[in-house]
Amino acid sequence: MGLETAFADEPAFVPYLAAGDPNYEASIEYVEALAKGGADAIELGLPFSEPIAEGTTIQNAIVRSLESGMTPERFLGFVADLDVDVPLVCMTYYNLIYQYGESDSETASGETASQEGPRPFVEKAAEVGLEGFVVPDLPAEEAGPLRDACDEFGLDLVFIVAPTTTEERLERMREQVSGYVYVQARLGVTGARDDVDDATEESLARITDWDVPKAVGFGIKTGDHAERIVGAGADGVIVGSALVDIVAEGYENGDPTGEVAARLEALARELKAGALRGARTRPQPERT
Amino acid sequence: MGLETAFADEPAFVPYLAAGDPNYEASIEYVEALAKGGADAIELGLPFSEPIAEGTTIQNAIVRSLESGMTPERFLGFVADLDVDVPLVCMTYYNLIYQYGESDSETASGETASQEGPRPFVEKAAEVGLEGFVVPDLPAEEAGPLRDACDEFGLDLVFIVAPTTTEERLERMREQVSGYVYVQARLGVTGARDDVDDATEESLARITDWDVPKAVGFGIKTGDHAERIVGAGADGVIVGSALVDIVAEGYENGDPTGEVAARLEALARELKAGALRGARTRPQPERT
Amino acid sequence: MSTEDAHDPKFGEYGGQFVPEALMPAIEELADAYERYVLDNEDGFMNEFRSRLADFGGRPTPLQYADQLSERYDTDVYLKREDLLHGGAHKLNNALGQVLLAKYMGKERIIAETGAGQHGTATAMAAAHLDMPCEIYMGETDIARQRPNVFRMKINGSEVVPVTVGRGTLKEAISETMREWATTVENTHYVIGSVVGPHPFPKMVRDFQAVISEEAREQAIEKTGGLPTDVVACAGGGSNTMGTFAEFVPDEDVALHAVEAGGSSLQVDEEEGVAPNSATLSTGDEGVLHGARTKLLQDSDGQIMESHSVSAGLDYAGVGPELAHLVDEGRVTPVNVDDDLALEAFHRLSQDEGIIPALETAHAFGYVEKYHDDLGDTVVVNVSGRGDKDLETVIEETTERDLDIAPDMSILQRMGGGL
Amino acid sequence: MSTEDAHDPKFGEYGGQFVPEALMPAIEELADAYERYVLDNEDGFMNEFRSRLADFGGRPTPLQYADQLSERYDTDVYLKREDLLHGGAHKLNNALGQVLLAKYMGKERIIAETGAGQHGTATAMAAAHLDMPCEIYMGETDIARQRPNVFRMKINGSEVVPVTVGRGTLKEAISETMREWATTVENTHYVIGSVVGPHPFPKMVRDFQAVISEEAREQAIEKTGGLPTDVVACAGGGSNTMGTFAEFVPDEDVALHAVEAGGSSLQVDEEEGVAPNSATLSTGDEGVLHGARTKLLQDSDGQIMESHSVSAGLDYAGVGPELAHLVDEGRVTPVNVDDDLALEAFHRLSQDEGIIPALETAHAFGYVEKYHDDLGDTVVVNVSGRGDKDLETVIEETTERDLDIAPDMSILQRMGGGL
Ligand SMILES: Cc1ncc(COP(=O)(O)O)c(C=O)c1O
Ligand SMILES: Cc1ncc(COP(=O)(O)O)c(C=O)c1O
Repeated sequence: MGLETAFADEPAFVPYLAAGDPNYEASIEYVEALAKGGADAIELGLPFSEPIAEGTTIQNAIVRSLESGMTPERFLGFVADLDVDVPLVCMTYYNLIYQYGESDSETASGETASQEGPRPFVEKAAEVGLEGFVVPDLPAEEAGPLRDACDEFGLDLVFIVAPTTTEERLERMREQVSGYVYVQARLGVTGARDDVDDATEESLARITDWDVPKAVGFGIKTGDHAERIVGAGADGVIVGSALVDIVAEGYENGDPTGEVAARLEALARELKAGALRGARTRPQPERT
Repeated sequence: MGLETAFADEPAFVPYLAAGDPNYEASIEYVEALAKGGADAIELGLPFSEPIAEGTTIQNAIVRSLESGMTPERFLGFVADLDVDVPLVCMTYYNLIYQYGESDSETASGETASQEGPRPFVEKAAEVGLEGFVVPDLPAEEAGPLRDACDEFGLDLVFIVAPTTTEERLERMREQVSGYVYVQARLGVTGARDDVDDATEESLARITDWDVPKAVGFGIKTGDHAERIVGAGADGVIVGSALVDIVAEGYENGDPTGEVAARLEALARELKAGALRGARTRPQPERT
Repeated sequence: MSTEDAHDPKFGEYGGQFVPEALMPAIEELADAYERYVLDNEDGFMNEFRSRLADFGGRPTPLQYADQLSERYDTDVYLKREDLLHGGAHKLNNALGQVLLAKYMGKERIIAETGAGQHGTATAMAAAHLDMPCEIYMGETDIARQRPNVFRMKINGSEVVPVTVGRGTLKEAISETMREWATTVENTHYVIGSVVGPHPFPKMVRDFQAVISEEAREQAIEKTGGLPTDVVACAGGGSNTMGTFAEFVPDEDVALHAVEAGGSSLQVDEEEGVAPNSATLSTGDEGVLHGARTKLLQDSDGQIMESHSVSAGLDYAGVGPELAHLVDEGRVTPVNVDDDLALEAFHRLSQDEGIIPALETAHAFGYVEKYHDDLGDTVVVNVSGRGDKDLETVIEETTERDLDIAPDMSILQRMGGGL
Repeated sequence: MSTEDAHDPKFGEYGGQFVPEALMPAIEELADAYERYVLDNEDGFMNEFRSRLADFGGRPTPLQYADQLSERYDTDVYLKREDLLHGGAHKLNNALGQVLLAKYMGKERIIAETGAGQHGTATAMAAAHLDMPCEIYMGETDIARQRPNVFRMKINGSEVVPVTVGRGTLKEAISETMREWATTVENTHYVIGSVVGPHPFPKMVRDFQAVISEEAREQAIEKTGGLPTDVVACAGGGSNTMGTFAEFVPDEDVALHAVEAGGSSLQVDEEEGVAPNSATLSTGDEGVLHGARTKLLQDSDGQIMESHSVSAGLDYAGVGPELAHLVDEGRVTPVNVDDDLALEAFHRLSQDEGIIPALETAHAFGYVEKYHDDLGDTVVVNVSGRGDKDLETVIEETTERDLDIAPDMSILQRMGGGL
């Protein structure tokens, strides 16, 4: 299938949730609700104990997920259990991918790490039907082994372009990116914001001639944001914290899973609608 | 009269009390009780805020006396008020004697100190009938001005010989001492003890040929102590803390002044009796 | 400084730059500044740095012959007195270097993480000295156990930002500072506190700290006529370790001992994700954390464990990549010392030598106590810091343990209250 | 060292030996030892002393140019960094000298008094270093307000003996230590903590501390090409003052400023016998205390007053006799700084220069702040100690006063507890 297909016909809405937040069953329902709400692809967070690129909202989601017992192994089962027919992307940190091949050996034993690297995890990811990876702490310079494994198993590797990314680094990413490029709308970490940053348009302008879809994320919260961003030329919007907020609130209030799922679906619809509105305010993006 | 007369006929008993402990009136009664009990001379403490030669017992007496309002001026009145016919010695620290001449000028004013030194206080002391001084923080080297004033007004200046005093310093003291020499029975500060120190005999031996009476103090508590010390060759015993203990106990228990005075008188009798017994165990001290 | 290629972000398989894209330009800019100012002394940077280290920091620090310990172990023990550096630990060497570098780079603001609070206080002092606004991120657990250092940072005019995630120790504080950096990267420099993090931090911090071994090596030759047989330093992140070892690395005959915190046990609790120690070099395995590939305390999934040590400054699940590399190469011997032994060593140095060491430092002396038979005849131990910050912890932990060597503290308990 | 007659126990009309007879032989023995070992370097005493001061103590301490203060006052301000000495104050110069001297004299035991606890900790460190049993007398009030230092003394293996007489501050502690000395004089040396007490203490302590001005004078010449116009030091007993001034006394053009604690007011309460300050040089008059004739805070009867200062180390009703003499001679100018100004200066130095000074030291900077217009163009200020010991006091006193310059401490209050 390939991640690019998600952006083929119209601006894509790409939601993020941490898998297993706040528990396995509810999380399955929530992800499926996003699909029903119009998601074109879904980023599923595999929680890592040191999520250095996340703001408080997603950090807390990760803590809930870890506490409910999420592990890389269960994550793969989670993906397999999902009943959605949009492409799924694994968003996680490199150490988990890297350690997966090690998972049977005693750690804390002083043994030399195996040289397998990311390959075993990518292989399993392909088996359960994941389409790609976003790894925020893996810059292009260090991505070789993961890129190779993804190629081997037919998965995409998404890179993040930041407002501060230099031209030189853009080139390095362009060579390696596939699926879509994740345009970071502002500096900082993930988290819902009340406005849209000007940096977005500038960033989009810098990569306008890239031949992968451009999805913008970081801080998008409402349909209006989505509209503005697509209007500015994005091929899609990535929304995480605003959705995670709904999960967190439901969890704190002890709301029934079905109700929370319905709220997620509703926000998904709003965001997707916003993206579609945005598409009308500008010439349809062209594939080169 | 002269302090030496107190030692003339038989071993002398010389008690110490802090004047004004725990208050003016009671203290008058206590001192008079000591005279009745057989004191041959009395050391009256004029309390100084930094009594560096005193142990806890006398420190506390000094605090009580200061808190009850004792001052150098009142001390002179106290001496005048006493109805006793034994010689009285003022035991105090040099700063009080030294400052007396200054007492009218503003202190804390940065004025240069007057050059009068100890003379004004000695003059007043003579007027009220004091016979001499013991000043524990005034060694022979610094005693010149006080010695001169004492000579002028006919008072004695007692020096303390310690177990550690060198031969050279003994000579210096011998030149200046008058009234009696205070033989410190042990190292340290004042305070009642349960034994008699061997240092006493050694100290006495070193000054056996001095032509002033030798009174031993520091730690003497019972008639038996007094007996041993006089037996060892002393011309008299000085007893402070053991008596002050009685004052302190009476004060703490709120005992009637008369009762406390009776106890002081009783201990004085015991000590005097001990001294007399001691005299029988050795050849009568000879005046040279 | 060192013969390796300054451009290479790796030490063997360790090191690298595993950071969010938003930070990449900043660390590239930093790598560039490191090469220009630190390695090539552009604009006389290193001259100013060394001169401020001397006048403000109090360098050189002495290499002191330890009379009592030498007698006790029947070997010549020399103490490298980093505890005398301004602020009370080796940390200022690095903090001053980085804050000054930030100034040369035109940055307007400093952020830093801190564990024991020593790096935080050093950074706060350097920032005050060089007139830079400064914010320090510190885990809540560490705030509670290193209060005097929190006061000091505030008094030096820094903000102290409590980090409440996780167990609230150094690991969380670093993560949080990286997040903050990602938000403010354009005008802000992140003064990392040890030889950890993405390139160029491990090299740069080592170079700032290498003044320790530069001096110690010269002083040892001057005092003993030759090189020491052994050099001992405690290792948390590894900055005092690398600083103490750096100039001795080429001296193959000098044995280098990195002493980690053995905590209460070397056994890990996989279920809880807790290692009751911080013995990363001895027991950890390879992984990626805080921007670098290095040895880590992690569970079989790759989740980072909560480490533990009685000394907050060693309490870290990672370690400098260069140190991991030197251990794999066999050049550095990793050893560890548990909480009890460290506390005993704390009291021994205090009573026998009149130097109250930091609890971190005490680990190095615990090692010498236990293994002095294996050491040669001239041992240099780095006194990485002083123990004023640890008094409260020491009293608590000593009372719990009832160590023979500990003084009777009842005068203070009688008088009630905390420190 | 100095040109005066070392045998003369007097400085003009001040000084002398006003002690109980039992102590006279000890101070004569000490005077003899002072002449032989300190003045005549018998058995290489001074060489060993200087070498231990360097290696154990961390000498020389830097003379640092203060960037921010120099700009603020538009004059060159140099800081003599005694805060970097081992233990955190100039006190070690003297403590190490005396404990070493006691060893040369064959004494087996050390006693000392302490006010701020700085002299006590310095003595405890020196005693541990030189393997001498040690007991420290400290007033109960001071124990309560300088707790970290009490811990440090205990941890260094010294006994701390609480003095409960009077207000329980330095004055009482000195009296009590003198009493203890009188009891154990044969095998015990009393390490007095400042240039006070009977001869030879004022001269000997000054000579041990004179290393400060020896270095500072040389460093000033090296850094500025000449002598400073002004030298400023705080004065409690006067040991850092005399140490900082000693070598400059013959340089008649160098103005010497001794900054005393003005406390809350210069007015005394005769009724209560309390001076709410410790401004002995400015407001005291001549008398005899603790073995010497000197300037004192006393009432019209000659009773010694309770002094007061926010800084325990300046809180003393007497002052060194040599300083009193130099003031009468016009060579030293006595000035004073009140609690508020000292606290402000504490925060200013911390925030502007990255140096947290002792509260004692802060008085010297309070003076420079207030009177910088009267100072010349090169001012040397002695940073007599660091402020770690004062954090608790500073927080309390700052909160009470609501000073503009103080940082917001709420993060710590929120977290509760003491230091
Ligand atoms: C005194 C001291 N020593 C050692 C360390 C450990 O750090 P590193 O291993 O980076 O030197 C610390 C950290 O806070 C410290 O304060
Ligand atoms: C840091 C510091 N400075 C100054 C003083 C005052 O003492 P002196 O006047 O003897 O130097 C003290 C006394 O404790 C002190 O600790």
